Amino acid sequence: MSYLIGEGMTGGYGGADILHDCTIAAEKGEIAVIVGPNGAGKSTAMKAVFGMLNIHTGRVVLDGEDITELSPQERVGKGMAFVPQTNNVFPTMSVEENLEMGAFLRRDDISVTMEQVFELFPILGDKRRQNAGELSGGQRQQVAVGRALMTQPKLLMLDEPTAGVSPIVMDELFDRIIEVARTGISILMVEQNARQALNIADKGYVLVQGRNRFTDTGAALMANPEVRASFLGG
Amino acid sequence: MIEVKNLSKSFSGFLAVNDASLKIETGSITGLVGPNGAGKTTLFNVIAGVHAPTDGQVLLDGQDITGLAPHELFHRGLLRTFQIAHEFSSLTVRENLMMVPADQMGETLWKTWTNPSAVRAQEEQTRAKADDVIEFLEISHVADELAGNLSGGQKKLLELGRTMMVDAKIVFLDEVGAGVNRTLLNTIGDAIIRLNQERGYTFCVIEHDMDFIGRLCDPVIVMAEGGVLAEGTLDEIKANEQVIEAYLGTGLKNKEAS
Amino acid sequence: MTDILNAFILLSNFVLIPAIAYGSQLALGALGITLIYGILRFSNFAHGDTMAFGTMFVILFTWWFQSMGINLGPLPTALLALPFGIACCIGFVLITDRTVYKFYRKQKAAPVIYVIASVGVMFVMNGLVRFVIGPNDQRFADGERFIIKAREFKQMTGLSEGMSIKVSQGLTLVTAVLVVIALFWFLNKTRTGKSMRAYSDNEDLALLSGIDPDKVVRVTWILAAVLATIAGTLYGLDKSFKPFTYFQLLLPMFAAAIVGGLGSPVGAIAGGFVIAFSEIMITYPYKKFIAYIGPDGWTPNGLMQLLATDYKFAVSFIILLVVLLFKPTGLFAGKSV
Amino acid sequence: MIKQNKNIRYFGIMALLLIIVGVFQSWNVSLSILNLCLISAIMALGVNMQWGYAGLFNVGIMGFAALGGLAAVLIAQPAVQPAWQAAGTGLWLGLGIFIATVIVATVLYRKLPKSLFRMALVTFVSILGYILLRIYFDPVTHAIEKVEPAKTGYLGGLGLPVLLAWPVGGALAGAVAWVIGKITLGLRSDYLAIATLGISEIIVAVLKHEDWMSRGVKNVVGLPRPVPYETNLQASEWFQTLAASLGADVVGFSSIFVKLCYAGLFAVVLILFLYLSEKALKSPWGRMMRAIRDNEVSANAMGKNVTARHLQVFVLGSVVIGVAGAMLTTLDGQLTPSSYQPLRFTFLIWVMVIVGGSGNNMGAVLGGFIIWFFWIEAEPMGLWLMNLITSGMDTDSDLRAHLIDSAAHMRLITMGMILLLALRFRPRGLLPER
Amino acid sequence: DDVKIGVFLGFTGPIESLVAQMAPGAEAAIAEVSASGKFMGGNTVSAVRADTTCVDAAAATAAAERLITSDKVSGIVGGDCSGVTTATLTNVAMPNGMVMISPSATSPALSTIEDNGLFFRTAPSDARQGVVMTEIIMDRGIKEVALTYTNNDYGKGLADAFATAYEAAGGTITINTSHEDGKADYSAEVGALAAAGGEVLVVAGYLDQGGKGIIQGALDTGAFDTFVLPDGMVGDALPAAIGSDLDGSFGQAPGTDSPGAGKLAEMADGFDATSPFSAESYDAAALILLAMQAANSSAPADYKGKVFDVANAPGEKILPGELGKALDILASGGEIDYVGASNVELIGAGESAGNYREIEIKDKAVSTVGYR
Ligand SMILES: Nc1ncnc2c1ncn2[C@@H]1O[C@H](COP(=O)(O)OP(=O)(O)OP(=O)(O)O)[C@@H](O)[C@H]1O
Ligand SMILES: Nc1ncnc2c1ncn2[C@@H]1O[C@H](COP(=O)(O)OP(=O)(O)OP(=O)(O)O)[C@@H](O)[C@H]1O
Ligand SMILES: CC(C)C[C@H](N)C(=O)O
Ligand SMILES: [Mg+2]
Ligand SMILES: [Mg+2]
Repeated sequence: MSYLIGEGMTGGYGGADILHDCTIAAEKGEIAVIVGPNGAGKSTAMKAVFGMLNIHTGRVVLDGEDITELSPQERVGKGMAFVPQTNNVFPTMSVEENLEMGAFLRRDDISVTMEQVFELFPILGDKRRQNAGELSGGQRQQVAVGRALMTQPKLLMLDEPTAGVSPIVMDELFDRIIEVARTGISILMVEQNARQALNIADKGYVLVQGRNRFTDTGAALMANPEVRASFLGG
Repeated sequence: MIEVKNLSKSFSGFLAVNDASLKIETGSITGLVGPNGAGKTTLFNVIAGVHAPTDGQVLLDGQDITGLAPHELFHRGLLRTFQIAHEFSSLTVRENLMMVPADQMGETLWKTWTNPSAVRAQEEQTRAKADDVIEFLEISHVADELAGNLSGGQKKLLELGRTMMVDAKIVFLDEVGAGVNRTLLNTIGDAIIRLNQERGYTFCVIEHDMDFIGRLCDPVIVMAEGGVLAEGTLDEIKANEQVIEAYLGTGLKNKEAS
Repeated sequence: MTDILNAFILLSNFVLIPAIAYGSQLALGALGITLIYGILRFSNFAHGDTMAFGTMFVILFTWWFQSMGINLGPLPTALLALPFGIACCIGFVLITDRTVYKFYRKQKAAPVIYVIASVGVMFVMNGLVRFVIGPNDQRFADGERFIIKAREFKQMTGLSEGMSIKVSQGLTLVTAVLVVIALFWFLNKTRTGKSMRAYSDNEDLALLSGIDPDKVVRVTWILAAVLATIAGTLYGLDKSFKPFTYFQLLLPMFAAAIVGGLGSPVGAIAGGFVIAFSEIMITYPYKKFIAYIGPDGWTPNGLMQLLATDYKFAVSFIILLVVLLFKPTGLFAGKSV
Repeated sequence: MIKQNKNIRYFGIMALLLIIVGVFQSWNVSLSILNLCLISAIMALGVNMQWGYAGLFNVGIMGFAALGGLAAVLIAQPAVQPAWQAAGTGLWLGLGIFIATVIVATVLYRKLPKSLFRMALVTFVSILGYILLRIYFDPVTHAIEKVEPAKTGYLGGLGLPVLLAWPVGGALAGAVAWVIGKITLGLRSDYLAIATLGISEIIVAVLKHEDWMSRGVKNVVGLPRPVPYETNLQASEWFQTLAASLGADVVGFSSIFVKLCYAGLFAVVLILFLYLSEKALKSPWGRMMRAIRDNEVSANAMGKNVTARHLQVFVLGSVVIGVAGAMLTTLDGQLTPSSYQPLRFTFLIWVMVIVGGSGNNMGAVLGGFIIWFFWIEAEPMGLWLMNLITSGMDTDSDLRAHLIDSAAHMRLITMGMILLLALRFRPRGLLPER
Repeated sequence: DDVKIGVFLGFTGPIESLVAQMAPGAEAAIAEVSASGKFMGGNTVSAVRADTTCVDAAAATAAAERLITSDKVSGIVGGDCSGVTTATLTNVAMPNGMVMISPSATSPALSTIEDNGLFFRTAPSDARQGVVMTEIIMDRGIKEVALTYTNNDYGKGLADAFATAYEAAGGTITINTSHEDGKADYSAEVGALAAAGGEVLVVAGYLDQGGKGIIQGALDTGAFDTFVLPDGMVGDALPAAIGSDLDGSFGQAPGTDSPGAGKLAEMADGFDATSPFSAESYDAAALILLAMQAANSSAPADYKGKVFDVANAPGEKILPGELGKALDILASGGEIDYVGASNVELIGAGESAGNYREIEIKDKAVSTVGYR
């Protein structure tokens, strides 16, 4: 039984269904990666798992507990953290405050974690007093990921964390993700930098039009010529 | 040809672009790379007239276009896309494209009142054009969806699509690739090359995906801390120690271990 | 020398003191508006009537206390009634939020919808207040009226110009300052405060950070109610309570909030004073003043008035325009939705 | 198609309401409501252009309506010869000074480079002009206002047919809007709102205090009409015969007849504006406007001159409001500056637009009808409600007395309730944009 | 059957609180007549309220329409403020040939307005009040005054009238400036008035509106300590609100030594008959009804001509509370001279002759010191 599993999820944004019997799982301490064409429903699937849109069939189970009915902030309480693809910072709050908000539910001392984040993304350290809205695209992305890390979650969900970040930071980020996973935290992420992502992935999902098309280990998917051709850019 | 001379832009003291000088040759596809916060987007914004420069000037084919308003630059054939997608969220995807072409008859009120037939005729052409673009970007199934409801990547495609609605002299693409499916990105790459070769568009492309840059761009300009760090072919750049140190890095450390 | 003193006293009595008092009254009102705008992101047109509503309860309680002979000696009994009034106001405001605004939050409606909804609330409160306490003027001030009276001042100093300071004026200024400090500290330093700003910045992300939106909204309204009642009561003590006037207050209060920059507490205070001072200083005839400081025995024959009081608020709006033209989002760079 | 049905349904209901009033209260009432509904609809249309199309938060409606009203006086009232004599050449001198100042200031502004010096110079020139104006013009105004203050005390107008005042009113409002727009359209959302609100207050203040122009708060009454006078109708026998043939009593029918004439005129104007704005909205122009409303930055990057377009639509909307204002004053037959109150002329119109459905012309019109209807009918409804509530109580209970006395305030409550309910069940307006 | 009388006053809006005392006045008269059972052979009379809002001509017109055409009233008491009164008169009353008797519209302009003999007022024109006020001030040997007026047709009209009269009489007006009612703050106005100076301050406003605000401010800052109070400002509410500081201020309001006023005050239950225009409201209603009785018809066309007859001599004098008696006399073809609470004496185009009660504030109450 996986640590997190969204099982047979079907639903959408009120209009036509976007997801069709879509299943996504993440094991404890492992990295699961979702890839697929634009508009396939990857972000939707993530939102569904996080309870940000209602699925009329299927269920979400976290650590054996059915959380399908919980509200997003209750799920945060359960140790889930999520970095959305867009609008993922508080624009008129300083970088530091953004990170503090990430740790909103924590009562312990957060300074240590914050230092770690600044270590991972040095630029943020320099700009800790600046409003996130005044950051560059890539810097925002770093703030967003940093915010999620601050929650010290059991499950970390990232929607295209590396979109717009420079190669060097991307490598740093993937490294860090691996480390995080090693500490026993499950990672579920959507990536368009699919090859790098699948490289480090224990498990990969290929979504097409809201359906699971392929599901396999990262390596296997990398090996699969069809997947390469039609989703990883050859 | 775009020529940027000693351009500087400071935000309340902080120099986002710092005395940057560079040329974008007509007919070229110039790559612009650099670490996050290097000043690439700011440079674009200054060239495109969103921000007034603190110092320096921008020349388009020898004419000084510094501080011209974006719409004026548009009419001079200078187009740009936004890093953070700026779609018209309450217009449909098709409308988003159809609104782009300049001097549409229907945009002058008295013509819509006095000469509706002509307006309608022109609308038909515009619509046809828009549909081609939609076709090309593989988003036909959402052509009548409100742009606000598009997926992250679809919005990026729309950004690109708008530049394809008119005959542009030079197009600035700010990370069209980010969040776009790699396979589709290749097709986009082909499109850019085609536009460049067949229609003679000049491109300036910000991108963090080196493969993409590699396929398209020559030369490649590297920015760092607001200034130009290096310039040359991709291979030259890749060999450049400073660039590796500041931008490219040396690949994953943990991966081998795992 | 005495002339200079006289001139100064004259000015303080007719310009400085009134302007400061009126300024802080506007500021207190503007704080409430700016808070709602800052957190819930809409212009609350019902704020003036919320003030009237809260004050109404304060008055009722005051009367009750007075009837029971309870009072605060030199200070107005109203201060004693204030907490009760606030409580009632909070209650009502929370109910309106439940019944009116909550729905639109779910809908993620456009700000203007809230604005118009608040106009609806304004109508209703407007009616309710008149319904309960009537449209008439109500007096509820008691205790000492003056800290120093003009006549006494003259006798005391032997100057030919008098200066008077009212208890209510003193109270208003003090409260205004205290409140803004408290609010500023709350929003920028406390967890709840920060979570409120986060909520106003990016609602969905606030959810993802485990911030409870309902709590944020609740706290916001409570603060707004508290501010409104305090502002309304102090104003009523200084001038008098009349529902219609409280509606009229809306305009200058908004002006204040906007000059200062919507969403910025400090801005609200600054705005309040800008409006008040511009109104009073520009329309004040400096005839007497010049007579004092000018050569002895000489008095200008004109009134030396920059602009007739007929256009006094026109003045404050022109000032407002000028400010906005140079700082499009107000003195303290406010929000805009 | 569905939308069509919806329109028809709603306007059907509206017509029904008016008919009900006609039957149960009287046709006179229902017609006078209808007339104001028509005017309100036009105003709402104007606001809808600014907000619905372009997202301009104009809260200065009152001012533009007032300008329209002013036009009615300046065009239609007979000139007051003695006042003109009293004014003499001073009037022209004043005008001259004013124009000169404006020209000089603008020229300086245009020619000089942007600098503090320019600011200072322009301000200086304006102030100088103002002072000169005060010096040379104040005596003139006093002279004018001394002429039979109780009766005239102002210059009067051109004595032209009042219908002419409608387009002129529009033009006047448009011209002022152009100036205002030039100054304020840089501002965003609520900042623009307060700016326009302030300016409208200033306009009204001028109307209240410049007695020489339009008698200020002493009001101008008995404006000439575009339609016959009841009393004349009652006298003329073609009308008596007509009334007889319809079996209506002459007096009652005369006022109905007059109202019908007005209704006709107003309807024509409304339909004209409606047609034009529908065409505009459905054209590429409308699309461009919506794009601008959505995202100014990228509209600008896509080659649309945002500021120019904003100015254009701001002026157009104001013209429409101005015309409506002139129509309203014509209907009232008098200009009463103190009646220009934000609540009635700004908030109420906004309520109309939003409840009707902003962005949708039909919606705005519908909103104009419904809201005005209830604005008037809320009062009797309130009373009726009160009587209903209190009917149970014994006649001399204080509570009952209090409630009955407070009935008038029910108007506000009822109005508020209607508004809230409408928004609750049709958050995007009765006829949403799409 | 039941005759309806419209009570057409500003129940909401800037003078709503004055109206709160005026409407009951009118309704008292109506009730009295109805109760007497002697009206046009036992007809009952009932009042129908409608709201002028005092300022919104459009709303007022609509309300008047409703009164006449749907409630089918036979006469209208109102309107209150000169502005809306003029509007409704020209737009509604005249076309429909309806009689309006206003208790409080005092703008001089109304004296000359064309009305087909349908409009009367139990309040005098402010043209007269200006003169009276001048006399009162001059008699106290005051040669220099500051003047502020509420910025509407009433205030402006009165101010004009007074200024002319006073300056003609050799007085000086140091400053003549307006104030808007119901505004948040009057410091600016007070400052200006103070700076201009003058022995007393003439406040042509409303006692619970800007007028009061100004006086309060002027006293607090010690700018003035004596005030001249015309009709809109006279009422015990004012000294009650301001306190003993107001003692010594003086002014005038429509009224006479006729016992009528006092009588109404005694009769009045649930309202304050000394509040401005509440007596006039009583009389306005009474006049309409008595005229009807005299014409023995409730059709405006019939009784509009009778208003003068019942209002003026010859005939037996009628005070408040004696309406029953008056009805009897009229029924039996006799003549009456309605005096009422405000000593009604119609002149000119049908407005009160303008008898004024000179008042002075003594120990926190309005006390009469003479009549003019
Ligand atoms: N409005 C602003 N106020 C203050 N600083 C700003 C503002 N906009 C950008 N900056 C700063 O300017 C620097 C350059 O930003 P810019 O967006 O140009 O970077 P970039 O090269 O586009 O980076 P990326 O690759 O992440 O998009 C950043 O450090 C950013 O923090
Ligand atoms: N808020 C919304 N309302 C309605 N439809 C939506 C909404 N958001 C997304 N969609 C639709 O759902 C489909 C899937 O969107 P989603 O964002 O999940 O795609 P994605 O896989 O994340 O694509 P990308 O890689 O570009 O982010 C798209 O066709 C999009 O049009
Ligand atoms: C109620 C009254 C004070 C009204 C005033 N007399 C007027 O004519 O407007
Ligand atoms: Mg996505
Ligand atoms: Mg960038």
